[in-house]
Amino acid sequence: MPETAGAMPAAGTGGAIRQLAWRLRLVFLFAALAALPYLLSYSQQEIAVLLVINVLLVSSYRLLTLTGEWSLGHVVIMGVGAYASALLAKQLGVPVPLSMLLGGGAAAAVAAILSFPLFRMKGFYFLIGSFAAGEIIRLIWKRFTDPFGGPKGLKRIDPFPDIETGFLSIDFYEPVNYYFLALVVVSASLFILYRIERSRIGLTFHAIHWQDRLAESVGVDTFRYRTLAFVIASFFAGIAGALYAHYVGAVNPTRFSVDQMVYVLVWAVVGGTATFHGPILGVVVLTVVNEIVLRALGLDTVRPLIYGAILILSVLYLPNGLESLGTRLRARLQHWRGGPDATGSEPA
Amino acid sequence: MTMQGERPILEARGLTRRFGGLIAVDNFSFSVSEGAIHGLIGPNGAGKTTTFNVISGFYAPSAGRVFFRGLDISGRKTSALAAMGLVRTFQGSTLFQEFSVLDNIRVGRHLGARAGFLSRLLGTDRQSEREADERARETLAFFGLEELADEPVSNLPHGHQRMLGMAVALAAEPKVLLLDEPFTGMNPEETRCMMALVRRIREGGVTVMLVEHDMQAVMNLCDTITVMNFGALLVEGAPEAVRNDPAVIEAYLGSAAADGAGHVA
Amino acid sequence: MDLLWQTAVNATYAASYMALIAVGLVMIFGVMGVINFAHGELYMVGAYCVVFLYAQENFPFLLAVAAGLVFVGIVGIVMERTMFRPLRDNPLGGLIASIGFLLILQTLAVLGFGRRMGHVPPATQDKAEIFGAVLTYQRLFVILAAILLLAALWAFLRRSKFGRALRACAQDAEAASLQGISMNQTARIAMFIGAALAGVAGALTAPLVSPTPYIGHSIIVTAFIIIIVGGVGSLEGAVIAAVLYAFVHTFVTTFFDGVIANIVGLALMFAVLVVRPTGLFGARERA
Amino acid sequence: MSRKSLDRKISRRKFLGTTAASGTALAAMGSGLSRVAFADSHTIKIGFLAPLTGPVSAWGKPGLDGCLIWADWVNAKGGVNIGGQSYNIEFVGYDNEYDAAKARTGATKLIKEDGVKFIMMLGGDTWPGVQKIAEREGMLFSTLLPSDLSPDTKTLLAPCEVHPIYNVTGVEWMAENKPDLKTAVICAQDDALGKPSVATYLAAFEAAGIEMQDEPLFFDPATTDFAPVMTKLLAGNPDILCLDTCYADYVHPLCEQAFQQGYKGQIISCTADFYQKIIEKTSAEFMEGFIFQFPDFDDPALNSEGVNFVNPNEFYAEYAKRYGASEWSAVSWEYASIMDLWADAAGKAGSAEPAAVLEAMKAGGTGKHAFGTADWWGTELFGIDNALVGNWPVVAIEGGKATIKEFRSIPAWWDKHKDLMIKHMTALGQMWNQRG
Repeated sequence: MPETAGAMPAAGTGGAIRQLAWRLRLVFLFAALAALPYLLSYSQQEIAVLLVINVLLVSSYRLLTLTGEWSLGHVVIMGVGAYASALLAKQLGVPVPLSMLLGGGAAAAVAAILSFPLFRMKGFYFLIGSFAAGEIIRLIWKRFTDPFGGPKGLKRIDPFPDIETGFLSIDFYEPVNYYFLALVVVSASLFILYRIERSRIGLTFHAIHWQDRLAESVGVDTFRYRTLAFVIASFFAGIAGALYAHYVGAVNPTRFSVDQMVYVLVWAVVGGTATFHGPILGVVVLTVVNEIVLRALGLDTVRPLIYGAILILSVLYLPNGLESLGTRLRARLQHWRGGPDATGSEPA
Repeated sequence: MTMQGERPILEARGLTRRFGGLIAVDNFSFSVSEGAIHGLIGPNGAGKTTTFNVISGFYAPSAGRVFFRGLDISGRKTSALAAMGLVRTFQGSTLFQEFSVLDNIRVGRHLGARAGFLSRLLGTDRQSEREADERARETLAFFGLEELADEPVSNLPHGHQRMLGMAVALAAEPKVLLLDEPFTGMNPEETRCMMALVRRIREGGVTVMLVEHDMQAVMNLCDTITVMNFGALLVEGAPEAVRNDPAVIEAYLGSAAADGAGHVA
Repeated sequence: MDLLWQTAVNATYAASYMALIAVGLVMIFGVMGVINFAHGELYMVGAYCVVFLYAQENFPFLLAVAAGLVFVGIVGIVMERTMFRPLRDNPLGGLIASIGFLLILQTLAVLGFGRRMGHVPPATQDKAEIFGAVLTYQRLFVILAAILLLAALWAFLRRSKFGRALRACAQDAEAASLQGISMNQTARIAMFIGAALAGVAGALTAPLVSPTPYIGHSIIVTAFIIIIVGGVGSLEGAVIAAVLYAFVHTFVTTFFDGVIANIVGLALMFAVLVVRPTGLFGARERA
Repeated sequence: MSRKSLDRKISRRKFLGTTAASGTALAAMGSGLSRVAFADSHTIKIGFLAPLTGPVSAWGKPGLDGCLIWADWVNAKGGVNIGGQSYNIEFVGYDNEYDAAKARTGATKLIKEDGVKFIMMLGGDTWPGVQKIAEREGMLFSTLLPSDLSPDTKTLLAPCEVHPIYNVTGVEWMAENKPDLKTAVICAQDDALGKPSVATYLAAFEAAGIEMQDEPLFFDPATTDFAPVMTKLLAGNPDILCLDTCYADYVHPLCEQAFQQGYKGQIISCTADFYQKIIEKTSAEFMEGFIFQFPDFDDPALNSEGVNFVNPNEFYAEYAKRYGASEWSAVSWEYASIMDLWADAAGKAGSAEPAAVLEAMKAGGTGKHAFGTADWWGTELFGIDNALVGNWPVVAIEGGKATIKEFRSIPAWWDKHKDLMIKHMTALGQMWNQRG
C-alpha cells in the first residue's frame, strides 16, 4: 500500500523531475486517449464509450473499498443515478447536464440514508447487507411502474443535448462525440477521486481499513468516514449511471442486477485494488478481451467459458491483479539495470 | 516528586460491565488526579482490559458512570473521547503496519489537522498539513524516531513499534493518555527507556493511566495504584501502601497458585 | 382439499431442498471463508446428472441421484484443490474464481445438453393424501432424503473426528491447525459435503423443476437470503431459516401472490440484517 | 459449417485490421474504416441481433439456427431475385446478451461495418438501445415482441408473432367448442411478456362470457417451485386453468403440479413446448384437449392452402437433423418466416434497400404472414400499424399429438371486442401510451 497511502509528493529537485515526468506521461496518455477513437471502427467507438463509463464505475468502487468495505450494491447505486437523471430529464424537463449532476446527487443521498443501517455492519455482513439493500431498491423499481416503468424500465430517455453554434456543431448521438464528453466527465471525476485519495481523507480511509480501532482512538469518527467514502463513491457511480442512461437511452432493473455487480467486482479484483490504476486496467483489459477479441474470434457459445477461465487463471496467477504485472516488470527492469531501489514492494 | 493536582481528571463511579451472564467489571470506582501517573493492576482476568475498553468508549458500561474533567462521558464514542483529550494505546504493536512511520503519526494528528472537504480537494489544506507534518516530526523527535520517518512500519524492530504506538497516541494531543500494557514483552533496558518516556510525557502536562503486569515498573513509575480483583476494587493508594497490603498479596498469590503458567489476560 | 394443509405440505417440501442448498453454502463459507457464487450451478449440475443418467440413459432414479451426489461432490473437491486452496488467504479471489467457475459450468451445460430445459420424467406418480392434502411420493422422497441427509450430517459432525475438525476449522482455522488438524483434509471434506448437498438437491428435484443451464441464478439468490437470515456461520441457522423462509414464502404466495412473497422475503432479510446483522443464529462477528 | 468458418475468417481479418492499427496504418484507416466493404456484390447480408448466450439465448440462438437453414435453401436455389439479379443471403449474428447497450453496439456494427440490409431482433429490453439508431440510419428492423412498437418506431416491424393478441383465437375456439366451461383462473410471471398476455386473456375470457374466479396470480420469474402457485389457483375448482405466456420451464412444472394436485379440467396456454415431455410427467389423459397456439411443424395442416411458410414439414425435419429436436422452439421458424416476408418484399421492390423493402412490404396494407395473408395493423394498440395480423392456428393435443384445429382470424375478433382488449390493456398499463 505504500504508493497510495503515501504523503504529498516529496519536495526537492528529485520531486520536481518526477513531477515533470509524471505530467509528461499524463500528456501522452491524454493524447493517446484523444487519438484512440480515430483508430477504432464505429462499433468499437461505441464499446469505448461504455468502457469509459465503466472506468468511472469501477474507480468509484475502489474508493469505497479503501475503507475496507466491499459492497454488492454499487451497480444498483449506479442505477439510482441513471433512473434519477432519466426521470428528472423526462418528467420534469431538467436540462440533461444538470440532471446528470442531480443524478449523482440522488445516488449520494440514497447512499447517505443507507449508511445508517449498513454501517452497523462490517466486512462480510456489510457485503451481504449491501446486496440486500440493492435488491430492495431494484424491487422498488419493479413494483412502482409509475414513475420507474416496472420491469421494462424507462426508455426514450432524453439524449445529451446537441451543441449547435454558428461554427461548432456537436451531435452526441455520434459515439466519438459522446466518447469525448464521457472522457471529459470521467477524467474530471477521476482527478477528484485521485485528489481525495492522495489527501488526508484518503490516508484516513486507509487507516480505517487497516486498524479501525486505532484510528478511532486518535479521534477518527470511523462511521462518518465510512459514510463519506460510501457517499462519494456513490456520487460518482451515479454520474456513471447518468452518463449511461443518456447514452443508451434506456434503463431497466435487470441492467443493474447483481450479475452486473459481479462484473464490477471482477474488474476491480482482476485489475488489482492496491493502486488507483489497477481497477482501470482490469476493466480495460477484460472489456477488450470479452467484447473485441473473443467476439472477433467468432466464438459465441463458448465465450462465457473462456471468460470464466480467464477470471480463474488471473486470480490464481496474478493475485495482486494485473497491475502487479507492471510492478513486477519494473522490478525486473530495475534488477537488470542494477538499480538500487526497486521499491515495487508488493501490497500486503 | 509530584505535580499532582487535587481535582480528579478521570473518574469512574460504580462501573459495571456484563457480557451475557458474565460480570467482567463489577461496581468498580476509581479516580485519577490531574498530572498523575496512575497504575491499574490486578491478577489475570481481574477486568483491567475491560475497564480500559469501557473508559475509552469501545464498550458502553452496563451500569455506572465515567467522568472526564467533570463531564459524564459514559457510553460516548471513542473518537469523541479522543476529541475531548482522552486517548488510549493498544497492547503490542497495533499500528498501521502498511504505512510509513510518518504516516502513522499523521493519522495520529487527525484532530489537529482540520480542513474542509473542498480545501482537501483543492489542496488549500497545504498550510495546515505542513503544520501537521512539522508537529508529527516533532513527536517523532521526542521518541527519537525522526530518522525512521519514511521507513515502512513493518521494517521497525519491536521496541520501536511500541514507542511508535505511544507516539501515535501522543500526536492526538491527549490530556489523559491511557496506556495498555506498555512494558509487556520488553527487556529491562527497553522498559527503563519506556519509563523515562512516560515520565517525560507527564512532564509535558499529560495525565497518564496505565494497565500493566510488570509490577516492578508500575511500583517505580506510578504515583497512585488501583488494584482490582474479580472485576471489583481491591485497594487504591500509593505504591508502598499497595505493595504491603495483605489483600493484594493474597489476590496475587491466590491467582498465581490457581493459575499455573501461560495464562493470557 | 384443505388449502391450509396443502400449503403446509408445499412449504415442507420447499424447506427441504432449500435447507440442503443453504447448509452446503454455509458449510463451504464456514470452513473456506469463501462465498461460493457457483453454488447454484452445483445444484444445476446435480440436476443434469439426473437428466443424463436417469432420463437419457435409463439408469434407476436412485442410482442417478447417488451419482449426482458423488459427482458434484467431486466437482467440489476439484474446486477446492484448484481454486480455493491456492486462494485460501484471498477470500475475494475465491469469490471471483467461483464466478469464473459458474460461467464455465453454465457453458458446459449448454454445450452438453442444449440451452433449453432438460426433461426428467417422474420416477413415480404415486401420491399420498394427508388431511386432504396431496403429497406425491416424488416430493415426499425429497423431504425424507433431506431429513436423512441432514441428520446424517449432524451425526457426522457430532461424532466423527472429521466432524470435530470441521467445526474447529469453522470456528478458528488457526487454532485448528495448532491442534494438528489438517486444513487441507478438512477443506476437502467440507467442499465435498457442501457441493454434494447442492448437487443432491438438484438431483432430487430435477423431475420437479425444469432444469436449464441458467437455473443456478434463481437458486443462489434464494440461498443467499436464507443464509443471511440464518446467520452465515451457522448450519443449524441455515436449516431453521430455510424452514422459516419456505413457510413464509409459500403461505404468502398462496394467500396473496408470488411477487408479494418475494417482497416479504426480502423485507424479512433486511429486517434481520438491521436488527441482528449476524443473522438469527450467527453469534460470531466475522470481519 | 463452411459458412461458419468463412464468417470467422472475415471477422478475424477485420479485427486484426482494426485493433492492430498502429501509427502507419493510422492515416489509411481514419474514419474510412467504418465504410462498408462488400466481400461479394452478389451477397446480401442480414443482421441477427439477439441474445446468443445467457439465460435469454433460448429466444435467440435457435432462431439464428433456423435462419441458417433458410439461407442454405434459398441460396441453393440461386438466391433471392431482386431487380433481375440473384443474390445470396448471408446472416451476420451479434450476441447482444439481452442488454440494451450491447444491442446498440451490435446494431451499429451490423449497419456500419457489415453493411446489412435488414436486422432481425428479439426486441424487449434490447430494443430501446437500438431505437435511436433505427431512426437515424433508417434501418429496417423486426421484433418478436410487438410491445416494442410505438408511433415513433417507423422502421420497426412485428411481422410474425404479434404476441399476445393471437391468444384470443384459442379462447374463442374453446368457448365455441366447449361451451360448458364457465370459470377460469390465470397465472403469469411478472415481466414484460406475462402482463400484456394476461390482459389479452382477460379480454378474451370476458368476450367469451367466461368468468374469472380470482385476480391474476403473478409470480417472480426466478420461481422454481410451483406447488404453492398451483395450490392457490386450484383452490376454487375452476373449469379452466390458463397458463398465460409462461415460459416452457414454468409450463412443465405447472402442469405437473396441476396433475398431482388432482386437477381434471381444461388447460389453455400460449405455449406448450416439448408437450410430449409434459405427457410423460403427467398422463396422456390429463393432457388431452390442452389448447395452445404453436403447432408442430410436422403438422400436415401447415401444408394447406394459404399458409405461406415454405415447406414447414421439411424445415422441421432439417432443423431436427442439424441441431436436434430438443432445440426446436417457436423462434426456430419465426425468424425464418420473417425472412420469407422480407425476400418477397425485396423482390417486389427490386431493391434490398431498407426504405424500399419497407414500402413494398407494407404496400396495400397486407402482407404474406407465415399463416396466411394478413393485415398491417396495430394503430389502436401500439400507436402504429406495423404489426402483421391475420390468422393464427389454434392447436389442441389429441391422442398425445398437437393438432391444428383451426386457423382463426384475429382481426375478426378484434373488430367485435376491441373495447374489451383496450380496457384490460389499459388496466394493466400495457397500452403504447402508458409505456415509459
